[in-house]
Amino acid sequence: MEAPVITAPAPVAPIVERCEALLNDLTFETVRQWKENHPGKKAIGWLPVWAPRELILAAGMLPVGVMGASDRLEIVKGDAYYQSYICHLPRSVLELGLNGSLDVLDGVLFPSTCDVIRNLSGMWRILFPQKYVRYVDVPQNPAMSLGGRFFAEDLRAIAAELGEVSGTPVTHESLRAAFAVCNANRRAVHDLYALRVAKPWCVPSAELYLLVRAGALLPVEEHTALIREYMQLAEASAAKPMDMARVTVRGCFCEQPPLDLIRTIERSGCWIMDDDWLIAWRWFKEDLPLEGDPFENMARVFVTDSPACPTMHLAHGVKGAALKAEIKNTGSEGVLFMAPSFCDPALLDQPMIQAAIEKAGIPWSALLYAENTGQFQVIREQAGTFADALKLS
Amino acid sequence: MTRQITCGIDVGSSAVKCVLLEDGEGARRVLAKVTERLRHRNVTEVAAIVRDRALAEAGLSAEDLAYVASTGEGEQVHFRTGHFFGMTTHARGAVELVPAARACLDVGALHTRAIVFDERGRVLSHRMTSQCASGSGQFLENIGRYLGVALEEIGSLSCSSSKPEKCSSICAVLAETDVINMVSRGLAVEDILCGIHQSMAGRFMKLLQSAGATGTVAITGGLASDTGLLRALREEGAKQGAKVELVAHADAIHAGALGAALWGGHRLRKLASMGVAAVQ
Amino acid sequence: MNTTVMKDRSQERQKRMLADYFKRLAVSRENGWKNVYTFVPGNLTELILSFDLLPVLPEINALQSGMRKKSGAFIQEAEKAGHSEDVCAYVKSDLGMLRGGNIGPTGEPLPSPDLLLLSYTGCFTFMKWFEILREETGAPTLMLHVPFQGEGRVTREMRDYVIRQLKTEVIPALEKLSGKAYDESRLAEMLARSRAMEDDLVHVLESAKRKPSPIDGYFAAVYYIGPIFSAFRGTEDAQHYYRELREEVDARIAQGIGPMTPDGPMPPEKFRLVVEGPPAWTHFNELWRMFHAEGAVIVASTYTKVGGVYDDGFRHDPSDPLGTLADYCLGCYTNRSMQDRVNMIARYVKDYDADGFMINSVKSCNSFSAGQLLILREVERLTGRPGGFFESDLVDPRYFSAANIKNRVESYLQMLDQRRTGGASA
Amino acid sequence: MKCFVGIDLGSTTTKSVVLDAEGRVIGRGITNSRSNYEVACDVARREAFHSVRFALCARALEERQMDALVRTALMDSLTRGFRLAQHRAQLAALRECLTEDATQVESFHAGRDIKGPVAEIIVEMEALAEPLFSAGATLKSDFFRDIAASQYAAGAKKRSCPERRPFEALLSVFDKAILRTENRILEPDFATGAGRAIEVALAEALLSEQNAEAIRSTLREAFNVPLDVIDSAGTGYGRARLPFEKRQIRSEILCHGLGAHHMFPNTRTVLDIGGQDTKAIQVDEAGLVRMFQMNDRCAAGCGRYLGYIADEMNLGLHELGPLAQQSKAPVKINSTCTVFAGAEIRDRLTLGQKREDILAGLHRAVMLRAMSLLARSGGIHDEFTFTGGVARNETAVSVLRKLVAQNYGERTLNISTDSIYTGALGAALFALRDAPAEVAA
Ligand SMILES: Nc1ncnc2c1ncn2[C@@H]1O[C@H](COP(=O)(O)OP(=O)(O)O)[C@@H](O)[C@H]1O
Ligand SMILES: Nc1ncnc2c1ncn2[C@@H]1O[C@H](COP(=O)(O)OP(=O)(O)O)[C@@H](O)[C@H]1O
Ligand code: SF4
Ligand code: SF4
Ligand code: SF4
Repeated sequence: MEAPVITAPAPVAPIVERCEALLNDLTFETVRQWKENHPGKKAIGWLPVWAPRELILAAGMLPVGVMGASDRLEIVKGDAYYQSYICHLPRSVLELGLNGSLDVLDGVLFPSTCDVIRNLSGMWRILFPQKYVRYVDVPQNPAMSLGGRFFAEDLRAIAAELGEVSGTPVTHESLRAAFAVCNANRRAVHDLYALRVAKPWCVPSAELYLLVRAGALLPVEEHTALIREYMQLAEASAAKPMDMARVTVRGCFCEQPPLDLIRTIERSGCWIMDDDWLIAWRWFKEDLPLEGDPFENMARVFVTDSPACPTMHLAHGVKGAALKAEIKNTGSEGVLFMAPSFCDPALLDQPMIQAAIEKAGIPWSALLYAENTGQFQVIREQAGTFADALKLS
Repeated sequence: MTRQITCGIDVGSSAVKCVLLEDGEGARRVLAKVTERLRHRNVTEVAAIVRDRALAEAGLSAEDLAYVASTGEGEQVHFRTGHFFGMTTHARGAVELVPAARACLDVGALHTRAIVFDERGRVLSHRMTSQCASGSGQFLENIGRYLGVALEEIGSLSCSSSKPEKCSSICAVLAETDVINMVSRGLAVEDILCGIHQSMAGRFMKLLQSAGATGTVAITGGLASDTGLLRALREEGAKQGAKVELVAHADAIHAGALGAALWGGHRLRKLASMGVAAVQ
Repeated sequence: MNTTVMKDRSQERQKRMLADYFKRLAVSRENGWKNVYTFVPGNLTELILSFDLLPVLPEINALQSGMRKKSGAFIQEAEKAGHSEDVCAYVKSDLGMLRGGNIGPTGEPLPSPDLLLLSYTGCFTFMKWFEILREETGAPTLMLHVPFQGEGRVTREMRDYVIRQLKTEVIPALEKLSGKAYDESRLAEMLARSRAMEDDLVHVLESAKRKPSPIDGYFAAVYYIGPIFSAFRGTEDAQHYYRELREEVDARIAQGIGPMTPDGPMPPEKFRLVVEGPPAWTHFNELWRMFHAEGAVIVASTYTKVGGVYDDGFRHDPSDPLGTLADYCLGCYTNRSMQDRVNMIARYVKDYDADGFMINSVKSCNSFSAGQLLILREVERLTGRPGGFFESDLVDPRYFSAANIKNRVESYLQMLDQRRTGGASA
Repeated sequence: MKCFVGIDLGSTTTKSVVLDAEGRVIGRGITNSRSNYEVACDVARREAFHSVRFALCARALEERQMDALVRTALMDSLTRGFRLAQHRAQLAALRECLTEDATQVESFHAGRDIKGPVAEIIVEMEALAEPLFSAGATLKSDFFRDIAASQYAAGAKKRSCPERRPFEALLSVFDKAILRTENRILEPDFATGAGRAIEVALAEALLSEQNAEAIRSTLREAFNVPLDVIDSAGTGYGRARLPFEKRQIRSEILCHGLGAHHMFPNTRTVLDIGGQDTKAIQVDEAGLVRMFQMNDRCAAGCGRYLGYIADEMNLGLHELGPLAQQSKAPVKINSTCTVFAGAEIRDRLTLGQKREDILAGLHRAVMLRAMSLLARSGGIHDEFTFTGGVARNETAVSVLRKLVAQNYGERTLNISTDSIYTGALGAALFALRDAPAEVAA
């Protein structure tokens, strides 16, 4: 059945509008202005899925999330470097680089997410030789004495390099201060998701998405404050509870779904109770400790408290169990797998996770998208059928 | 309650289908079923045409309809009462036509879906072909046009083939050129068609199996009447050792419209029980 | 195709080695022999063999399935099990084979894995692949994380990290599985043999610098790398193989003859090319024919370096067994930075005096393919020689469009021809 | 007269160019490609030779120092008359096939009336023939197939009724018949066609008796100049199936490069958008290819895409561009998958978007893909030449012009009305250049 169109509750509208403008800021004007207001300061970009933005912050620079260009950018030069069977994200990122939008960045961190982003880091070096480029290999061996130690050493090296780029060396103190800022930000995002689960009608998915996504361009503290402000208004909103299917979305941790896709899913009758888009803003559940060696701490928390993301090699059964736990925690009735076309990490993981939840009797459905998908009938059809099935059963 | 008449309209990408259903107390009865192919015509117009034809066939008028349920690309049916999603209606229609079926394969003009459902026609799981449009009805239709073969003949021609020629292209556009190439190499029309059916069948069986279909599977959608595809599907199923029995009901093309009419009736009763009248 | 193909001694030996190997695998359960599944890039064959464990390389099985035209059905099987059309077909071919009873390429059964040694070198899909096998078979995975040369070099920390993993996790696990203690002298002995065969292999591959080239450095060379990249590095058999191969190639050089193809001797060398990217195994001979029929010989390729880059001087070093294994893992082709890959191809074009280079971009492999179009541009810029580009897949036959590829290869060769002769006749 | 022929057997159209011994283009012919390659090739070549003869006529008249206006009018009515004769011959063949197929289809659909309406439609089509070729009329398409199809469909729509005369069944008669008509070699003998055309043209030109006689003999003479084909070369998608030796077969890349160089000697970059291939080619100052890139396996965004769109909107290919030009607010379209094009358009139309805006968006999407391919091949250098069928589409051209300026700055963009013949021209040049000495002598 068709669900009624969800309209934004009025009081939050200005915040939502601002966030949407940030989403559509494809020239990184926001960052340019920040730099103008902070003479001499620099900005460092980072790609999905997760990068240590704390280090960038500690070096006195602005961390900028480069999450692709949604469906708004015409891709010409980016496509010139990619075959049709490669996902869309690197095309738009390259387009942004080649059309000069990313000139405002003084460097980019490429985390170890998949072969595509890994290779993109090398391409970046060739195409933009004057810029700082760093590949951030994350530990796949989770033993603290092995992967953890390697990672702590690497974080130290990255911090030193960032210090050189900014001219402000990273100290234990500045890093701890950055931890505190990011801890507060993560808590705000976790709280926002908790509100969404409690009252999905007060926090439409598209708004939640926009709000978190704003963190890609805003200074961290400002972002935290924005989320808090939104939550106050949203909680007080008069939106009426509505009976829709409750689903958990998985698979969009890297290339981002277009906003209209998120809207389409909600309109076809699904409340998205949990998702893994923009997962970096909720990467740790616990706070980064403010005592002790911060590098060691960050490495330790990384190997013990990272989410069960398809980019990580985890022990047998962990991913399925983690998803089942999330489903339970958020009161979801089913899982909607939503992966970008040609995304190996997401798509290769999917059948294993599906088998796990199927065994637990949890229904699921799956669809594919690209960040520039402009056609939603098929998706509406699939999501709608899924919602119908959940509600009728 | 007296006579309750519901209308299901299935707007596909190549044709609009309409079913009128009498669905009150007592037995259900199909009063009329009509299909009209779009062929460059305005959808909204064709939707009205099929409804009017169906009404005429049943000797009724628009006021007699208690609920008009659209499905498929139903936004374009301005006179609808409500809309249901395509797989929801195909599942319901399939179980109505073939009561033993617990799955159906809906082969339409652009997409093919494998749907698994329960005894009441509620969807349990489904799979769809990917965004690439190869191996769909539209493709077969284009090829038919190239070969000068009418849709209705495709099936029997294909069945007469003894040495099918494999067609491997994934893209429908390139496949078309492949086919032209085959003709120029002097291959027989029936062998080409059969080869296409076989490659479609391979994809579709895969779809069915990955959706978890077993037992009786109803074929719905326009291509259900394509005996060549049916044969290829059965052969492919046997080859793969799939535990499915394929059934194509004569009214299979109307499964979506029928399902919509049925869900419409269901909804109407629910609304009535809540004391609300369906508003148009 | 009907031409009788003369089989060289080395070729016979390789065939026998493979047959023996698969036979051993087939009867390993009865005999209580344990196996270790692992990947070609960064494989620890000597280490595994030093514990008398049998290495199994799913990539090799997948490529064999491709060559024997079985991969198509396997892939379908995996897709039926819910795997996407979009992902690496090696994984799907392997999974399909496993689901069909794990009957190997020779028709003999393969043992299911006792240990999945995840040498995570240069490809993320490796992680998923063994997670999937772990799901299917219940065998444990053991992660050997080899950091990527993102900055274009190997740091002390990277090397130490790999050695530490070898010491504290890999060796203990192999000891436990085999019931044998780690024997460094035995390992060193094998590494010394590896070193010798590496010398021979480099000699053979570099023979293509001659004009005309006595070998095809891609289509034929993928056979030459078979033993050393898979389960045989460090064995006596393989050492003999490479010695024989070297002698045969030397003999060919002495006689001044060019490469042998499945269709018989190659026509006179007309074009010299470098190729980047893996071959399309399902249509291997067909693809080769598109080149050799036009007199195009491949003088060097990057694919023949996936299991170890030896022509830039690296050799296994028996005096530092674990250190050398770490260096080996870190130095594999797919673990190298984009700039390194560009430089390597450009160097080949120059050193082997190639007329140009072609990229076979395979849909399966993001590790190879993502960025190849930049490689194309950069190598052209560095060498001034034109590059060509075509697309296929390793083992998914649906992605091999013969007409399409032929059109591109032919156009490319005609262009080279025109550039060479064009000035005169235009 | 010595001639050299180039044939480009493309996936949508087959083109032919005839050169004289000096390398001047003296004739061009085009037809739609079809399942019988030999016929397609044959028709294109004949068309090219017809155009040679018309060119010879024009030249002969010019030599007679005839008044330019009169001469143009005469040539115009001569060609129209000839085309009409050709059209009628094809209609006659189609009539035969339609009649047979109608009988067959009717027996298949028991109790339906098929033959009746089909017969009526043929009569209607025959009546429409003359006005199609009247002075000043423009054709919806160059190809008989397209013209006949759209006339037939209109006739069938009028006459169909679901029970008695199903629209589908009526159309299927045509689908069968046109296929057979097309694959038949139909050459009404040229002399008769031309002879009749000459008479009509002379009558229309209102010349004096004696003047007319002189012109008649001039024209007849021109028509009868013997044309000796010295050598031929072929290219295009179907080149491997052309009845030529291997040395006469050239890759499309080389032909487009050479052809473009011949038309515009300063060309350095060539873009060719054909039916299912897009190619970006870099050439040097001698027309030799330095580098090229072709689209990948996916046929999205190639010429056929526009063909499907035209079909879907029931427009001729010629009409797409002009309609798109009227757009004020193009919509943004991301997917250029040919197969889904139709569905997408219907969807957008029902969303209330305007036809011209959708079309403008589609054209932009197609050209964006081409821009990527150009970037892949090494960018756009001066001068830049656009060839292939899509270069006939003015919206495609103007979008390209804008995109080039945006991305590369000022570049000379060469487009010729004959750009669809570039590949065939290149092939003909190869034939001229490489003809073995003993044949050319
Ligand atoms: N008798 C027939 N034989 C073969 N194919 C047919 C026949 N009738 C219809 N079709 C095919 O069915 C398709 C339409 O199926 P349908 O289920 O109505 O699709 P949609 O709902 O997408 O419009 C057409 O593309 C046509 O090719
Ligand atoms: N008169 C025209 N106006 C606009 N577009 C045209 C015209 N003629 C051909 N085209 C376009 O050109 C395409 C065919 O181009 P062509 O170069 O002949 O391709 P091919 O060589 O592959 O057959 C058609 O698909 C159509 O989109
Ligand atoms: S979308 Fe998937 S494949 Fe693409 S860059 Fe992201 S993780 Fe890699
Ligand atoms: S054009 Fe062909 S290959 Fe490309 S997306 Fe469409 S159907 Fe697929
Ligand atoms: S992605 Fe490439 S390297 Fe990785 S497993 Fe597949 S083919 Fe091998």
